[in-house]
Amino acid sequence: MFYRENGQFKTSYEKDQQVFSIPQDRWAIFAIIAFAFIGIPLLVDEYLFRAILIPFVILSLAALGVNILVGYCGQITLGAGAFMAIGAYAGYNFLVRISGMPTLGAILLGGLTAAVVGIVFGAPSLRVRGLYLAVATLAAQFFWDWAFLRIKWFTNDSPSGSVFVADVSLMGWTVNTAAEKYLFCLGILVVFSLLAKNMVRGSIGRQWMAIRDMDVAATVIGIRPMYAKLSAFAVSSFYVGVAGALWGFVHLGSWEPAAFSIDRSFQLLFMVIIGGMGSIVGSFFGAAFIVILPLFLNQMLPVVGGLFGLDVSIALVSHVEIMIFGALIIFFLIVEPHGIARLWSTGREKLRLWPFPH
Amino acid sequence: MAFFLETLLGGLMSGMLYSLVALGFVLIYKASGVFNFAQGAMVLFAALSMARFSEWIPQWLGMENLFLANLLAFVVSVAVMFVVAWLIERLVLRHLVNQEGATLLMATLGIAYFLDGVGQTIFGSDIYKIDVGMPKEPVFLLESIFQGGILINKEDFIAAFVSAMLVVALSIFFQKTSTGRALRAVADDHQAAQSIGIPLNRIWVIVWCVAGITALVAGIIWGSKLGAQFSLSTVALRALPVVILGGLTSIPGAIIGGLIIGVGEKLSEVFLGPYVGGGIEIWFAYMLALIFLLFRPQGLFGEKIIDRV
Amino acid sequence: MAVTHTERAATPLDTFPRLLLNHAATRGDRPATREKYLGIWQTWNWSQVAGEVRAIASGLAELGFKRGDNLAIIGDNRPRLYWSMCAAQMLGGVPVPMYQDAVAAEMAFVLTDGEIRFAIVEDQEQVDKLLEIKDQCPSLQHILYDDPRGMRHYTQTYLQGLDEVVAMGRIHDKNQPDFIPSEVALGSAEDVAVMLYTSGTTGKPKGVCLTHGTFIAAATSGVDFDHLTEQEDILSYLPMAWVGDHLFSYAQALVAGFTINCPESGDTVMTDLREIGPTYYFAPPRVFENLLTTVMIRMEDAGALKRNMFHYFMAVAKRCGSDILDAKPNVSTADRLLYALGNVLIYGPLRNVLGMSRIRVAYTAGAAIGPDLFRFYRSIGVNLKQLYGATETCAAVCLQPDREIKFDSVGKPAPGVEVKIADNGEVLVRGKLLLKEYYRRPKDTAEAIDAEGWFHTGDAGFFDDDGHLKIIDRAKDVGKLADGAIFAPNYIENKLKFFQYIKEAVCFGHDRDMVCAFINIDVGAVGNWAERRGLPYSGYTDLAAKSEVLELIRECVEQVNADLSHDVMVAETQVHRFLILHKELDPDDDELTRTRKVRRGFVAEKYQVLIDALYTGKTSQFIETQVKFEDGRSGMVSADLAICEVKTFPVMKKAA
Amino acid sequence: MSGRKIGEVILDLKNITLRFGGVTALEDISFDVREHEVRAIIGPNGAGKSSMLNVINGVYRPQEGDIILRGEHHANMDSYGAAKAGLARTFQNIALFKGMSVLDNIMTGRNLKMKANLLQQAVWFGPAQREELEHREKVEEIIDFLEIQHIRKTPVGRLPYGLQKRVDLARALAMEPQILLLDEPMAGMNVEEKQDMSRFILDVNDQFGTTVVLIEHDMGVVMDISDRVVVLDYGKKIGDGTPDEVRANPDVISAYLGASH
Repeated sequence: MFYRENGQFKTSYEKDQQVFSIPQDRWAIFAIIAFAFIGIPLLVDEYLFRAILIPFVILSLAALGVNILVGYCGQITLGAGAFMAIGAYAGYNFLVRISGMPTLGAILLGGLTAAVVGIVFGAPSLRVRGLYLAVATLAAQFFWDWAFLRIKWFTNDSPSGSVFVADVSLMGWTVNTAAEKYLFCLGILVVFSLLAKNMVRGSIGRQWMAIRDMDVAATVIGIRPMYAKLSAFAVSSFYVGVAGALWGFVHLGSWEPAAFSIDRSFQLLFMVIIGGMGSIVGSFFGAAFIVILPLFLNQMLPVVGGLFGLDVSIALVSHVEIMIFGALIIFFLIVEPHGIARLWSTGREKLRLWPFPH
Repeated sequence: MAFFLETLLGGLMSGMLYSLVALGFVLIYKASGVFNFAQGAMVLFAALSMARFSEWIPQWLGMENLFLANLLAFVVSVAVMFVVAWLIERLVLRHLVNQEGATLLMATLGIAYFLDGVGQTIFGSDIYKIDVGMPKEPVFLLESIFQGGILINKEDFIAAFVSAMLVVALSIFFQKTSTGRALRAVADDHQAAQSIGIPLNRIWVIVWCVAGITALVAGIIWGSKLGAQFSLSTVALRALPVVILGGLTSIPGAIIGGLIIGVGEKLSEVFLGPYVGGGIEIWFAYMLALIFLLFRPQGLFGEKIIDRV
Repeated sequence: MAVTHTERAATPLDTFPRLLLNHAATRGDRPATREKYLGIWQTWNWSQVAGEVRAIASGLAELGFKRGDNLAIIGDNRPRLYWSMCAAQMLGGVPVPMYQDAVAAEMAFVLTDGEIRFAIVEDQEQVDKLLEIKDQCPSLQHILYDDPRGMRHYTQTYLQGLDEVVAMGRIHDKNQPDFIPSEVALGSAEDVAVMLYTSGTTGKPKGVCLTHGTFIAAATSGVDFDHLTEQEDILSYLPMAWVGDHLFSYAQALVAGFTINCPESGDTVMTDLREIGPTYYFAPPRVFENLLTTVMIRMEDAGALKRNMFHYFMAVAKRCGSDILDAKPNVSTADRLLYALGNVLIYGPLRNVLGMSRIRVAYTAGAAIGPDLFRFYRSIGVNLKQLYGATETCAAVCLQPDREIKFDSVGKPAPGVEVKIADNGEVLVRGKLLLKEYYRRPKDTAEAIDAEGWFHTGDAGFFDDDGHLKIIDRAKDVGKLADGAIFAPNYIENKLKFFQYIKEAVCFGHDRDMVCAFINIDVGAVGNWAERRGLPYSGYTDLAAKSEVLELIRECVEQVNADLSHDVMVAETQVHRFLILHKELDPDDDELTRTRKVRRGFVAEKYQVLIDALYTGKTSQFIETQVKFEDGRSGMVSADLAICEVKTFPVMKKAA
Repeated sequence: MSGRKIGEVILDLKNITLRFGGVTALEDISFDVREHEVRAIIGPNGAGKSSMLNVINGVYRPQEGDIILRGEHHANMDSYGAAKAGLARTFQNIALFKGMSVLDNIMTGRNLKMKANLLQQAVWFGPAQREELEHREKVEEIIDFLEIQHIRKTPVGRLPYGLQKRVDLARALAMEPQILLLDEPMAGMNVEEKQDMSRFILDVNDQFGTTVVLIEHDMGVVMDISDRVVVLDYGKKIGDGTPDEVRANPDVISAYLGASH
């Protein structure tokens, strides 16, 4: 309805292939980003930052990583949590063992480590798919859960087994307040999203999707499954690893392996399914949804229960919560396999065609 | 030596239980190509319902007889599992026919979450004991051979025995009964089975019911050992490597795999654990599975996976 | 360039080549031509175009094309075909654009009649047609093709790719840089600029010779009239052989220096229209009609809320839209607010999806347009206007001035044009924009232009009180019923045709006691209507035979009757009986002209039986007809046509 | 096809035997393909035509036999290698990438020719973009060639069957192959679509000099467009030669009468 596309014709392929080729979309996005950077810090209070925004931003990044693997390359993973852990612990070790290592450097190196490990655990994908692969990734999950719990070296022999990062700083800017942490993570998210978008719209992205949609045909036209799959594992793990490092360094500050348990892996997978497989913005939707739903239920259920005169325990809330997650997963897989993102894009198409229905 | 045998036997015991759960996986996978991640959740669900009903029924009926109570509770739980099976087929599988494995896997993941949620909402989330009157006292074997003999738990013994029975029963069910043959037909080729008039949907319900019963049995046994509690649902994760090892499509595979993993876990834990800091059962099983994936994806007994153009 | 420019500045800009070179010099880097090719809008600015044209011209010269030669141009709207026209003019030759969908036989006539030596055609398809008739056209010596696809194995020596010719030309131009300028200098305003063959509603086509002076004058008056600038964008998608396209996409573009845009292919015109969003738009009523039909069909599928919203705001627009567009004061504030809201919710988006957001001026001509159709576009804020003219008058006799729009008039005479009505009601025109002559037809020329220089348009019409010209019909078609009441078939037919379900209508009644009609249903609209009622149908013939459809059409005709009964002048000519034809009237069967006007006489003969049936009160009539298919094969369609009585209404005297 | 000169043998298949477990799909089959020719493989259902194609471009590996491509032995080449060696193919049951647009589908065909590494692509600006644009233009030429401009940006899933086949061909062409393998390019098409498709195939063969090996059921089409025909029946070769020779061959006739065609 708000689109006026007449006269927006493309005279070159550059213009035709830019990320948001419709000006209206471009402006909208810039507006949103501007608001996220300037507006939100002015409006939002400490609690919202810690409870919603920072988790949302970091998990979005992780979900984005998982989406590259699951949504774009069609390789399932149940071990994303482990790769977050690897990012976090590797980053931690780089930080404490190499003097003068800048935080950001440590975070990225953490990501790189995760990428390397990702390639190793992705290797089975060359021979097997579907749930077999799921097993391989689960193996990663359990192994690393154990490793970070039992192998003291990783935790720099800290007696409690939990590690902590004193302060995050970026070129002299110390990231202290919640708002600063938020901005720090947001900055990284924006950059990484852009990089991801570039990859998925480029030849590597097409290779991933080709493998996902029809791997035989893909090889026949000269795509190397090994390169496509492993690169997907590497990139994905890198993103997840960086997210993990942020989760540890910025969000938690001090953490134990439990922070990256298998539940985290499932959670990330759910974000992708609900948000939309094979869609970058979908990852954000998914993350937002799964971060907000519990808080929402915590607020709502007691009230609702109150209406019917029964008191709702915290336990019950958490049970209902996982119930709803389960139901939603099934719902989306059956009704809209492309998740919220697809609903979004269909809505957008309708607006472009308005007042016509199709 | 005695100690070794002891661990070995212990391994075999718990292995039996893995086999039981693995069996649930295999049944469903054979019949519907679904890898049922929710098997563990079903175990939990079954155990909870067993535990709670055996507790509630006496209250409602005001009766004392423990055996009767258990029996009723068992019947009710069976009924419950059937309902669950039917609902799953109705509300989920039916709408996901011919989807690829990954999707179905994720769907069952959803089911697992849902069941966990519902189960604990209905039956509560504490630890409940299941008392089917299993003797707890230890037994000593082969005292004549080894000094002090080998200590094993009678309960484990019975458990193993029961599971073994169930396995046998199922195998017979598959080989002999017409339903069983139908199931195998479906497993071999959906379309073909359909074309010769085998009603897929009903078959699936049946399979899920059977899986439900195996879950119930497993639930009771584990429940009476550790009590019915949330941790039961993780048993699925522990039985997963078993099927990879044994081969997704093979019942014997499930059993052998179960035993291997069971033993492997125990032995590795006892003899390897100390050097690496212990707690290695889980990932040990998985690493084993991983190795298989790389060199023999179809597992010990599974059929080779070939795809055509 | 700059040098030649200074010396040219002296010479007047009275031929198209001079205009082109002048643009190249004055606004060299403004876009002149765009074509959607390989997925993007390839753009050539004026100096590039000038270069291309020079090259083509030089190349043609190499091949021996000389002053006075005629150059046939056959194909869809392709930049190089437009450029070729100008190239021919540079050398003092005459481009003769021809209808690309014409069958070989029709082409043979024009090629011989126009003594064509050179032909520049779009592609293999056209080449094959020409080869088919080559020996019938002795004059034809060179065939040049724009698109080399599939031409590799054509060995004929007289076949050449335009590319080679251009390459040749560039060399030629490098060697003799002042050849082209000198040729251009030789040109004069009196030279014939273009020869357009009238689609000829009567008899065989005639070549209408129009001079540079004439066409430039016509174009200029239009440009001044609507204040067109070099900023305009126009989509060139109408047949190049049609005077309308030549005026807007060629003459006016060269006069005003604006940009023409060629669509990617036939299938993509709508998308390309939406992308370009022309500021200046020209289409025959048929196009607007089809657009509206699709709008209506698609809105029928919309959800209830959206549909109601649409209809509500369309009502608002109908009430005040066009008045607001004409900046009339008599609109209530409430309406203005409603309209503004509607503009956000409906009109704006609608213009956007139709590709009309940027339109400043849109014209329609070629046939009378249904008032309601006309009103629709104006009411959603598209400044649609009518113009009146003929090939012989460069299509620019009368134009509707902004703010003085009347739905049933074609506007006022253009600057420098005299118009008067003959006693028999025929419209006569005099002025600069008249044709020079019919090619090699002095007799016809004499008939058309009388001693005082009046051109006889062959249309019947009259001026209303504010000096707006109203066209009722072709003069020769205007007849009288047996009882002497005046009978203007087109007038009635247009009323019928405005219903989305009716695609074509032919009325009879001259010297008869009542009016009867043939109807062609619109398969798109009626088909959709049928589907929503679960009526199965196999194709046009089947659909047309359905009794439900007959009923649907009867209602439409009845409404027209009611409408007619309001107007004393035509009240007598209400439609009493009609039938739905078993096949669509089709240019390939000579029932329509290439511009899709009904060949009334031809149709009357062809379907004599049906007419008799209508007037002898039969209730049904069997008929079998031969039809040509696209691929040239032909077959028979037959059907038993039901004939339907329609209610008529008593004449209403207006309370004057 | 007058002007097209047929060259030397470019692809030579020697005694190919292919088995699946116990089943013998192809038995001791030999035939050659000359440069620039249109070579048809025909035969009743289950004659092993598709298997033959799959052997040629390395999807299946024959147990016995040798594949000689431009003088090099490719007995056990994989499909990636085949692609590198200049073989492209289309599939009987269309194997397009459902989740992608027509444009992207065809772009995948350029994959082998795209060199930018992962990092350059992530950054986009610079080599990656330049490459994209170059290849986009090539792809657009193919789109223009196959007259599918109007569906450029539609997701392939939404396309009617006939157009999907065309996109499949487009994707293969994007590889600029020397040898084009077409697996029943006209299966399930109506008359017009078949005419279009044959025209395109001939144009490809003609404009780019591409050697074409095609499997087709429609005898009429095969006889029209192919230079030489090899006939398979139950995994054995029962005929080989020009359309006319094959048409005359008694075994072929019986095979076809046998398999109701």
